[in-house]
Amino acid sequence: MNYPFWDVPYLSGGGVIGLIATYHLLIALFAVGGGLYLPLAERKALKEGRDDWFGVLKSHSKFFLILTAAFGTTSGVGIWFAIGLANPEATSTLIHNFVFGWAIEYVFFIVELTTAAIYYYTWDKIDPKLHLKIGYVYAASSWLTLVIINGILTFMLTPGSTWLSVAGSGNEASVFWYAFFNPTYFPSLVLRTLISWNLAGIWALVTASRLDGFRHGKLKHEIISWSAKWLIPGFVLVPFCFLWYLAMVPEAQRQLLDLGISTIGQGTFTQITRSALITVMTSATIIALVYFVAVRNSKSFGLGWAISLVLLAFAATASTEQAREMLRKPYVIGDFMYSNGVRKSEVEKYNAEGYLTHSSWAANSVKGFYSDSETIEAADLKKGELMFRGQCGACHTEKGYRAMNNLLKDRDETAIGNILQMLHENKDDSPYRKYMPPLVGKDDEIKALAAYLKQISVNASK
Amino acid sequence: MINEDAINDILRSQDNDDPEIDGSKRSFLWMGVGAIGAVYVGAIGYPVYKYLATPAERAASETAVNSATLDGADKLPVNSALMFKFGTKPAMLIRSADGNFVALNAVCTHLGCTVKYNPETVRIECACHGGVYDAKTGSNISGPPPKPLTKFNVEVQDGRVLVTRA
Amino acid sequence: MDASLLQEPRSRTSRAAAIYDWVDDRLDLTGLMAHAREKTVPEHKHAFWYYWGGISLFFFMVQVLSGILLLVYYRPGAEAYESVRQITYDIQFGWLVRSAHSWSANLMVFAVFVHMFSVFFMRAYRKPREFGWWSGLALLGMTMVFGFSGYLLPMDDLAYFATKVGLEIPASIPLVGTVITNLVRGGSEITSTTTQRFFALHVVILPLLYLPFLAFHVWLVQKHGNAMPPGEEAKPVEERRTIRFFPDFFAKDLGMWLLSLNVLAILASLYPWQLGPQADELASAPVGIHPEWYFMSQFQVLKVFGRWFPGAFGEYLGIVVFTLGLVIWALIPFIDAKGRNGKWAKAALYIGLIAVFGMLATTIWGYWDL
Amino acid sequence: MAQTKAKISVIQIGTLLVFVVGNGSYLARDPDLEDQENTTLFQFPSVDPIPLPAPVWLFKLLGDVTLVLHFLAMQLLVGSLTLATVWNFLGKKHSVRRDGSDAVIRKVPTLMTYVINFGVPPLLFSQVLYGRALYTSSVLIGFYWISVIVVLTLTYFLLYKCADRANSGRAWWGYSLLSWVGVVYIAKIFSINMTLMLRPEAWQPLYQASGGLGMIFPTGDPSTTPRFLFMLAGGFGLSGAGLLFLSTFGNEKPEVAGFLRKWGGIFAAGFLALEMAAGVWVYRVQPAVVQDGIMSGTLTSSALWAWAVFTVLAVVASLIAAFWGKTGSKILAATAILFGALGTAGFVVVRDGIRDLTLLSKGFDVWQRTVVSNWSVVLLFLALFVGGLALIGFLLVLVARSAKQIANQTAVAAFAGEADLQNLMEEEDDQ
Repeated sequence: MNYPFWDVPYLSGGGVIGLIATYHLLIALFAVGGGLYLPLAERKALKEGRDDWFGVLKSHSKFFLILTAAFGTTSGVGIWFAIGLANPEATSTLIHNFVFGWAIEYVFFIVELTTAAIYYYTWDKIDPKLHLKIGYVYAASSWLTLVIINGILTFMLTPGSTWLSVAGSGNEASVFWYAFFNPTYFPSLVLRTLISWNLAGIWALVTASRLDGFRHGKLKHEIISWSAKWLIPGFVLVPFCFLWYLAMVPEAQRQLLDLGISTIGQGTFTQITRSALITVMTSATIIALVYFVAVRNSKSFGLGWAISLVLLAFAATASTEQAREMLRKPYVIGDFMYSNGVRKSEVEKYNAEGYLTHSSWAANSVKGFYSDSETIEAADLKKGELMFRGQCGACHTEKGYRAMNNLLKDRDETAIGNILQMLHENKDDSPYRKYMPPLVGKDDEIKALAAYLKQISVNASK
Repeated sequence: MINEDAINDILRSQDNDDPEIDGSKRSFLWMGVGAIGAVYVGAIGYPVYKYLATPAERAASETAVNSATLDGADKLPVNSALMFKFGTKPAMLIRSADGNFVALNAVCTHLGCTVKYNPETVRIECACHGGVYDAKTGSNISGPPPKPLTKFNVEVQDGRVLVTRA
Repeated sequence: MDASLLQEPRSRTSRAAAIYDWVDDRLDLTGLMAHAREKTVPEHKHAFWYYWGGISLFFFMVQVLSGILLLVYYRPGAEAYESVRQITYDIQFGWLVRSAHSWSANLMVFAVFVHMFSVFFMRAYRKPREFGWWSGLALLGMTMVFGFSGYLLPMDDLAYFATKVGLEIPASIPLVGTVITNLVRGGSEITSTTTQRFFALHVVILPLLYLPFLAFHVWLVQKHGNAMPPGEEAKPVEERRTIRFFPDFFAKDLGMWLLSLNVLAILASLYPWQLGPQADELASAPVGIHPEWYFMSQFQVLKVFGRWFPGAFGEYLGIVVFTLGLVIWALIPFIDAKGRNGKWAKAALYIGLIAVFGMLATTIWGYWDL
Repeated sequence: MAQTKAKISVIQIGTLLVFVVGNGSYLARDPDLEDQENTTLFQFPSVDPIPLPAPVWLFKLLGDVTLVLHFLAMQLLVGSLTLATVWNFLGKKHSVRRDGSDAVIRKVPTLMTYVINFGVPPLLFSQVLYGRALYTSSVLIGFYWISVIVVLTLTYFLLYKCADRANSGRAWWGYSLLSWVGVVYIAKIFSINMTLMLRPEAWQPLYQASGGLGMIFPTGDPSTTPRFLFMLAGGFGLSGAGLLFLSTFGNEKPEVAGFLRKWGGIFAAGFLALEMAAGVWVYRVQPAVVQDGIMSGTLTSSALWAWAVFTVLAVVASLIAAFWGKTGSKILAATAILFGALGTAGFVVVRDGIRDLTLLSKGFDVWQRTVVSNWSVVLLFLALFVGGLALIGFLLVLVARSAKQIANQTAVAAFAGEADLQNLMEEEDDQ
């Protein structure tokens, strides 16, 4: 608890990240795929001399510019804000490692945004060939932003043995490229590129659906068919790339997938299985709808269907990202930092010397509790609350997302104490070990946490 | 800009029987349709299969192993427990204060956590949701467990303990 | 093998063609296909509402299939709760099957209501579609009884108490209410006998009644085709737009089914249906116990009438008001018949609006009032 | 805790009084009091164990350079949005005002793009150097901090909406007013966060009071308001210079250009002068340690002078550019904006000094960091940075050249006009 904890009721800080990230991804990957879609479509139109295509493309590029600039850029910054709020410790680690990675991404980003603006504002105003070239520069720079950010994202799941071997020694910077091109880097890059093409096709259908198919049937059908082709590479290759990706994930993490199937019961254990089910089903539905409803029925393909496709893509993206996040459990940075910001290397120190005493924040607060509060019990509750915020709050809320009041319903203090003890000992056969960090701290801190959790569960059963 | 012929053109091109769709394209499309269908069959069929097959799988795994031999377990101190694997599942051998041996399945009947013996209370407890069982009979005393722990037969031999399915 | 088939520029293999011919000779698939291709469906801005009947049908099919799966492990009577507990916690993916069944039930009721109101406002009850309207109403009634009887089967505390308060609705029918309710309940209290009865009702009696009505309803739709809303009908024929039933509308209809399946999968897997503690008739009822949302409107009406007019009279009045409403609703094809003047059409419109907003308002009020 | 609150509000009232009276001393300046607060109330969070991958000075240099660009874009945005909104509102029967506002608003979405773009690196480098302070203060006002994103998105979208309406000749001041509110809100939140990060003594009570979500604003900082006003005044001033630039370099009709020129000059001169006053206020509310540090440091003191001199020069240049001669002079307009920009550069350096000195007085020395440089990555970044800018420049030149050629031709056969598509889309809406 090096930093104060951002306590978002019902949703949790992680939930805020998840929402922003999914929404961002849907647009950002569109920016990457759509970046290639536009110049390739323009090239086709130029080659075939299709005036009517230009009208549609121009309208699409406007939609594209506004969507990627006003909603994509800001939500990207939003993820960054949100991770800084919800998990400052991990964000700090990432930034110290990758600050120049981000700086490089930023260069591509500037080129990307500038060319996007030029591309839209110079339709009809410059030589079409030059215009097309600008489009290609845009496509390249937007893909390069993905090339960079992918390194940082995949690092969190698989930092790789080289980086882990120097982690904590102060020489992390010397292995920058190992951390960057980590084991899951390439499968993830290919996967994301394929998905970006899919999204380019889906978003293009939104523009196409606005055309009146009864009057401009040929144009509409052509545009829809051409856009639908953007889904083919992803459709064919994603399953294989996904297996490749999984092969690169450490065995311990892969077991989490199995956990969802072998352990029965609702709620806690089966999240990855459920996410996978949704991803597979929504993806298949997208393909089926694009072919049977959009391509085969282009004439009457309307905005409602197009939006349904985008929503399905949203569901697929959200559940994939959720699965990826779950796969990282119990870490936020694989094998280095637990999801609550406790470094793996610090566990023993905290257990021996206390968790709260090592947070400059809490150390002062706790002293204050015991001098200000009327009873020791009241002070314990406050101390327990700090423990809860620091160690549980990253994934649990009191009521709401993974709510303690639901999980602890009808438990007495002994039962709660037993669970906490099991989390604290974190033995090899503990069923929680695979996805929950060890509970760290001295006995009095853990007792205070139990008292606080007991209070929550009592409040819950009222 | 767009005339009647063009629309007819489209209508025709949307038709399945249009010769314009050549053989390889058509077979690609059919492959696609087949793949989507396979995905649906898998996403729905797998859970349904698992659902229906549960009792069979249980029976198979339960009958697969009928005994376990624990070398040296006859020296187990009183009021303590030894965890062991009975087939693939955890089980526990408890020696009570009066020196008697009891062997029980160690999987909580509530949600499947591994239970543990608490020598202070002389009870078996599940840390996950606070279930409590009697250490001698395995019967569920308090908390959420709906059923008692399965009890095994115990045979103490010289230098080892033999646990068999009751 | 037919030589002429080989010359066709189709990629269909000759063996498949031979099988097709064999079936075709006996079932006249080609004729059926030709009929399907000739049939058209109107295309206009209200065409979205055409899909809701199909969506209801889809959820019904999910109900049948997931219901059969649950039957494999469910044991009515004294062991009801234990068997549902096993399904939810013990059997692999049992939670998913049960969750799909429960969610799909709710979605089906929702879809049926949307279908009914969209049919109403498109005036699709007018000649010649009166029987479609009445059979639809019968199906709606049975759907709700399906929901009511199914809700009790797990016998957890919510099911128990919700059924208990839900049975107050039939019990308040004048004169015969108590007798009927006791008969349905199998006694004056809900016991394992009640689950046994509800089970028989839910899986045998209702399906037997439901299926003929459903077949009749679907046959009528095929016979009369999709009704056009009056605004569309007023247009000259050459301005009306249509798409072919097969394959165009058919593909979109299937697309809607797929979408419905996805919505169901997302809900069922992300929000698994919960199982409460076992019903205990001695325990005090949970605070704010109420029947399922689709009975909330009736429940609330009875409740407020009981409040305004104490004693049995209030309940009688509530029942009378409700029955009257239902009768008017069923007689709407006579009130707003084809060929009558606009005044009657307007009256029907108001009736529809009162029904929609009345139900919404009393439902919201009901939840507010818990 | 109640005591602290009381003290904070005393400080607040005190500072206001002090400013009015104008003798520049304020309560919290007592060094003993500060020391006491540091040791008893708060320590900074511990530093991240991973060392810096490049020297501190490099981060500072990159951060400040991009911050100057960010401030320029941001100030241009704030000012031109305000002016354009007012003119558009008043422009119902006044076509010159209306055209002038249209000319300005069309540029604003692009400006916003660069406000965000140039805002990212300074914040990134600040997190590297000042994360201990910055993460903490951000979490403490977490709700407002994340709300910036929502407001920014809507603001940005509304700006596009305005430009769109301007292109089709419709009024848009309602939309731009909303986005103006958004812009000012964001500016305010940034002011609050950037000053809160310098006040560890205020963190503890704030956290206790807010309960974790961060929905309570800190009070009692004497520098938040002057800093906010300073940026706002500077924004109007610099935008004035921007309008001067637009009036001579843009392709507007003569009467529109004249209108932009006149008002641009007045705004530049007036508000840059106000900025100087606000700057003095900002300086005066600094504690003595910080004031002394700025004056004794070579870099900070010369930057302070540079800011003052260039701002005065910008005021003079703007006035001349606005009123001297019948048509505007390109050189004068460019000079005005250049001086304005140099002034901005000056105050960015002073601002950096204020931050370091304040933190130092509370026990956080930004220069004391372990550095293990990885020059290969740094050099790659620098090479790409230069290459990227060069590429953009090259493209802009090509585009300008081609645009001129095309404009000379009468028709462009290969492209369908916007009108065609509008037809396509509207036909559908009709049915």
